[in-house]
Amino acid sequence: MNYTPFFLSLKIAGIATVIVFICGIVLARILSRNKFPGKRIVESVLMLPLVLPPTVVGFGLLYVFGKNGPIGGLLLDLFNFQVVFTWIGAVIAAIVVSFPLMYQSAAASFQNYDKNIENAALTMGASKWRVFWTITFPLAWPGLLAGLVLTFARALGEFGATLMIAGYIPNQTETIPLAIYFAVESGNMEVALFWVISIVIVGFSAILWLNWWSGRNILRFTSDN
Amino acid sequence: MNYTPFFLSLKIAGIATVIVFICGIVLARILSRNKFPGKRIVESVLMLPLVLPPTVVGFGLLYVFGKNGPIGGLLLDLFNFQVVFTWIGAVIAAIVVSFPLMYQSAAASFQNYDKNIENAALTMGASKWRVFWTITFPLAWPGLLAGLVLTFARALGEFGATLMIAGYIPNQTETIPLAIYFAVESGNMEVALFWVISIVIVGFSAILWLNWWSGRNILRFTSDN
Amino acid sequence: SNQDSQEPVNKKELLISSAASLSNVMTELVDTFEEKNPTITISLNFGGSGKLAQQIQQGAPVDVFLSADQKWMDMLDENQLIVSESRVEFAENELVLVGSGENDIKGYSVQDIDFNRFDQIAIGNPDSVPAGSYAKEVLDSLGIWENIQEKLIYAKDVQQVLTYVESQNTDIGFVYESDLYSSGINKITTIDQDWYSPIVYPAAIMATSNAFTEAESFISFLKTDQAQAILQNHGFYN
Amino acid sequence: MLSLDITKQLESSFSIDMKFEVGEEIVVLFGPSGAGKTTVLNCIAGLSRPDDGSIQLKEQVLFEAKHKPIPIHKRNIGYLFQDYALFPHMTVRKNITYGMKDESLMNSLVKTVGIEHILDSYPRHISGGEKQRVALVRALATKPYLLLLDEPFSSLDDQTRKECQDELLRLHTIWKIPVIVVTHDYEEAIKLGNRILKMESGKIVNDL
Amino acid sequence: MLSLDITKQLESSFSIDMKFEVGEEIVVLFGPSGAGKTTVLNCIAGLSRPDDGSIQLKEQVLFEAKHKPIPIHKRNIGYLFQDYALFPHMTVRKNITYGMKDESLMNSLVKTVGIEHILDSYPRHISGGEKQRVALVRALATKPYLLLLDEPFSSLDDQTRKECQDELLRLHTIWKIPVIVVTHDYEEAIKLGNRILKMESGKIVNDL
Ligand SMILES: Nc1ncnc2c1ncn2[C@@H]1O[C@H](COP(=O)(O)OP(=O)(O)OP(=O)(O)O)[C@@H](O)[C@H]1O
Ligand SMILES: Nc1ncnc2c1ncn2[C@@H]1O[C@H](COP(=O)(O)OP(=O)(O)OP(=O)(O)O)[C@@H](O)[C@H]1O
Ligand code: MOO
Ligand SMILES: [Mg+2]
Ligand SMILES: [Mg+2]
Repeated sequence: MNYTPFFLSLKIAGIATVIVFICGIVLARILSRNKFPGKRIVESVLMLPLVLPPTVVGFGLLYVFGKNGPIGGLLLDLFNFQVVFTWIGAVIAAIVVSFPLMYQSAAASFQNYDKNIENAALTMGASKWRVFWTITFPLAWPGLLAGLVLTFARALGEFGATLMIAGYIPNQTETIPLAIYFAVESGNMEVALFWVISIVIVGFSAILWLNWWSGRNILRFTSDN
Repeated sequence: MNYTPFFLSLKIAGIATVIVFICGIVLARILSRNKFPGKRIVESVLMLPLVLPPTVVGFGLLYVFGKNGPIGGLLLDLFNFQVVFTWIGAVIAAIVVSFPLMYQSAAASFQNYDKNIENAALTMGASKWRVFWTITFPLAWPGLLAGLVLTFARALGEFGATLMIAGYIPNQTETIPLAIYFAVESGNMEVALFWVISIVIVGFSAILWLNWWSGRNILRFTSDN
Repeated sequence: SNQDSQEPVNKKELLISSAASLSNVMTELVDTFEEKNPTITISLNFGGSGKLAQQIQQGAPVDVFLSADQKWMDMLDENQLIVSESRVEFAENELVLVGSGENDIKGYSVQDIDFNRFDQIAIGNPDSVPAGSYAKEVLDSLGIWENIQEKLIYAKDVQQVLTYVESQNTDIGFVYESDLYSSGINKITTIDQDWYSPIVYPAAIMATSNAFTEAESFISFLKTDQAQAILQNHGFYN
Repeated sequence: MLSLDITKQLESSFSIDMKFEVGEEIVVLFGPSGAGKTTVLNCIAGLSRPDDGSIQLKEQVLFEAKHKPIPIHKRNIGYLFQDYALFPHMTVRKNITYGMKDESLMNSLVKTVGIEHILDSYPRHISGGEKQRVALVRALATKPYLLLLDEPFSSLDDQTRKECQDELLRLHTIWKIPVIVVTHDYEEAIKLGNRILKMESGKIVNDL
Repeated sequence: MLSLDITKQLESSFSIDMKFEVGEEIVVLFGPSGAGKTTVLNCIAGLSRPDDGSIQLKEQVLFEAKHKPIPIHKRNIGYLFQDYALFPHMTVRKNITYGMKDESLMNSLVKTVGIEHILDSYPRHISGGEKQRVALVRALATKPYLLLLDEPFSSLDDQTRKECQDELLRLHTIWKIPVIVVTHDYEEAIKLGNRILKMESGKIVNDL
């Protein structure tokens, strides 16, 4: 048995989650602060990857990041770097499909708290940056955690778009979902089951750990009892 | 051009969203109120359909709801009703894959508000039911709305599990994502584009309407300004 | 320090996109080929033939494409993405009818089977799955295509047909002979080749490949007796 | 009539141990910050659970050790919370009418305490003293069997405070229900209270 | 020294129109509920924006019409909010040390106002008067150039209140900074205030 998919999946989902978590929060924060016409439209565009079947998203990514695509062409010209068929492509796929989950959760969690508490921190001389990290962020945490969990789970389970842009190349772009697909495809049900159980264990452990860590470090200050 | 996928998708996503919205809220509420050992494990199990590739979820559903499956067999014996290869199967697929999104959002939004406000309503003679609808629900709304949007978008875009349990039967189980997939697969790019644009319009309109409706009817009471 | 490496210095990489239905046999073919050509390392990319063709169209750095069907190879050919002269047909397959559970029609000829007795029949989507279009040909030739429309369940690939039949959600399904080698499924009958056009697997070198010689040697390897024997072992006959 | 005899251990060293009765009178709970006044009111309203003892209102046993207590919403108690606990998503008007049983009360109450001009504002947009008066009207509007007022006039200026006090006294003569008022203002205690219970560290030290 | 001259239209009919100076003294803002006292403090702290006029602290112009105001966190103002605005996710100790510039202040302050025993509690688990004292210590701990206290002692019993008042007076003689105190208690106004500004409907009606 080759364990590459295990580490590859963790790496790809991990990197994608970190990027989505940060960008999702930043974007939600910016959009929640500024009101401009068409804001709702921008927000709806961000939901697009959730509405389309992942294969179609992958197809779109292939066009954008492919050799002749606007971004793919640029990357090739500038850095001689090709995204298609690399694990970077898988990271991009995971980012795109899980972004809406983080964005929605973050936007909701920044909406519902007492702004006066932030003001109190400001009067005490805390910079906006410090206020965000010490007040806004912990008070929004339950929603952010929900987004984090959804993002990681979605990134880990991503299959359709990944297959399209990263291809299924054993040892190079073979994440667990692709390994499951391939095992089923070649009639190898034991291997498929092995990988299904693996991904469930990875997902569970990560989510349990996130919940536990958050309960220990953050939630006990904000929620009742 | 046959417009069945349009109405079928709306029907399936709509029904699934309503069911998931209600069940997700009820379950999140119950679990948020009761602390028991293994609660975190139950919560993690609920995330399962998000971690697994939809095709695998569909595979599981096929075995559970199939003609010889534990539930499918029972339904067939008792009511002579077959789930597999019907639009009901598509509804089940949509429910299962979008449930985690609603559950996480709802659980987070029930965590973060002042419990004393509920107490005040209780002292004023309001029943638990009334307190929930008039206090808890509107105060948790931003998070619930996020869950609602995610659920609808995910249900609308569901493809892998649907294809597995509902099969692809033109006019009967052909949702928009299925139509897109097969159009792309058979190289029929104009048809694919038509359906991509359709699903985007449906998704956008629904999300915009939800946001607008909520801003008008609920959010303006709870958020600043 | 030892400057001399054990490995040949100029190890060439070859990326082959192969139809998913060839996955089992390809692993074995590649092993054999690499043994015989130690200077070449092969990476395999699997997927539906259509997906693979679209990846190539978008500039995926593929050297060799093995398709399950002529249609996509033709499309690449028209777009001048393959080296036309390198195109060969290296394998053939047969269509079979599989069923769930015990069947009293085992071994029947396809024209003797009464398809009306089945509730549901799984076939690949004829528009996108090669196995499905061959199945459609058969049912068309039998003159029953129109009559059994409401019994048909379209699948996105052969694997899904197998899943439906194995889980007994459909009574029968149309798949390839080679698919039986990787599943314990119950074959009813092999369908006589007269009922559908030949199922052939084309291979070609990509126009953008910069490992042309290595690609060429792989394609000629496919036609060797050794490779053909392996293909036959997996149900592809030639 | 309310009769109460409870003990409750507080996390912070001392424990509450109170026994008193309130007839159709106004009783003032008077004592230093942190003495346990709010906790006692919470026990009566059902928001806190005593460790032992019993609480009885009219014929109804609200709480008795080892029995299932009467649920909060069936106790028919008007409670002005120390931190108001107004519903942030409802206008002042909706806050008041939420638990209102007698529509006719509303107009006169609102006028007397001087909050007519903010009936359509949200709690976030009114001043501290206005919030306190809304909370007062909201507690009164339920026409309760028992009234609990936790520092009801602390944010009011003398004039407004006097008007509110007089209104409370007026309603009390009409309703004849037990009322418990927590205050730190001795003058107020004397003016309002038929009796003053002085408490310290959870115990009654003086029943005036 | 603080000098202020602002106008601000309130949604509710009247408008604020104030002009006064505060030297190194304690000025009491005294007036009925809803007169605009909190709004004035908010303008000084930068949480509300006047429509016109200017606010100046020492040499620094905090606000001037048509100019970008100094951001809140650079104003160096200690502000006790009427509703405390404690950080719910931090212990009392962390609330106090959050903006603290002088560590040595903490211990003596905490002891004087009597909140040592709750330093490790969360705001949700302390009494109303305790919250108020935490908010007071938190505002003082920043060692500000200007102190704004919005009804700082309204929830305290006489004894505790006296101790807190005395501590404020003591610190003021050491720090010599402008202090504005809002209160409804006339005795308190007289005890604390070097000057009392009586305001009504947004205007100063009497400068005692
Ligand atoms: N939820 C809680 N959990 C733990 N301890 C609490 C809680 N609420 C209050 N306490 C503590 O119990 C004691 C009594 O609190 P209580 O609120 O009853 O006082 P109080 O008499 O109302 O004071 P104040 O006049 O300041 O409002 C205080 O020492 C307080 O710190
Ligand atoms: N955020 C707001 N938006 C609109 N109006 C407000 C807002 N805050 C206060 N007001 C109104 O402005 C007026 C002055 O309010 P302010 O809070 O300054 O009064 P105050 O003097 O502090 O009263 P109190 O003693 O009751 O706290 C009141 O009529 C109030 O209803
Ligand atoms: O081998 Mo295929 O391209 O899945 O029919
Ligand atoms: Mg209290
Ligand atoms: Mg005020």
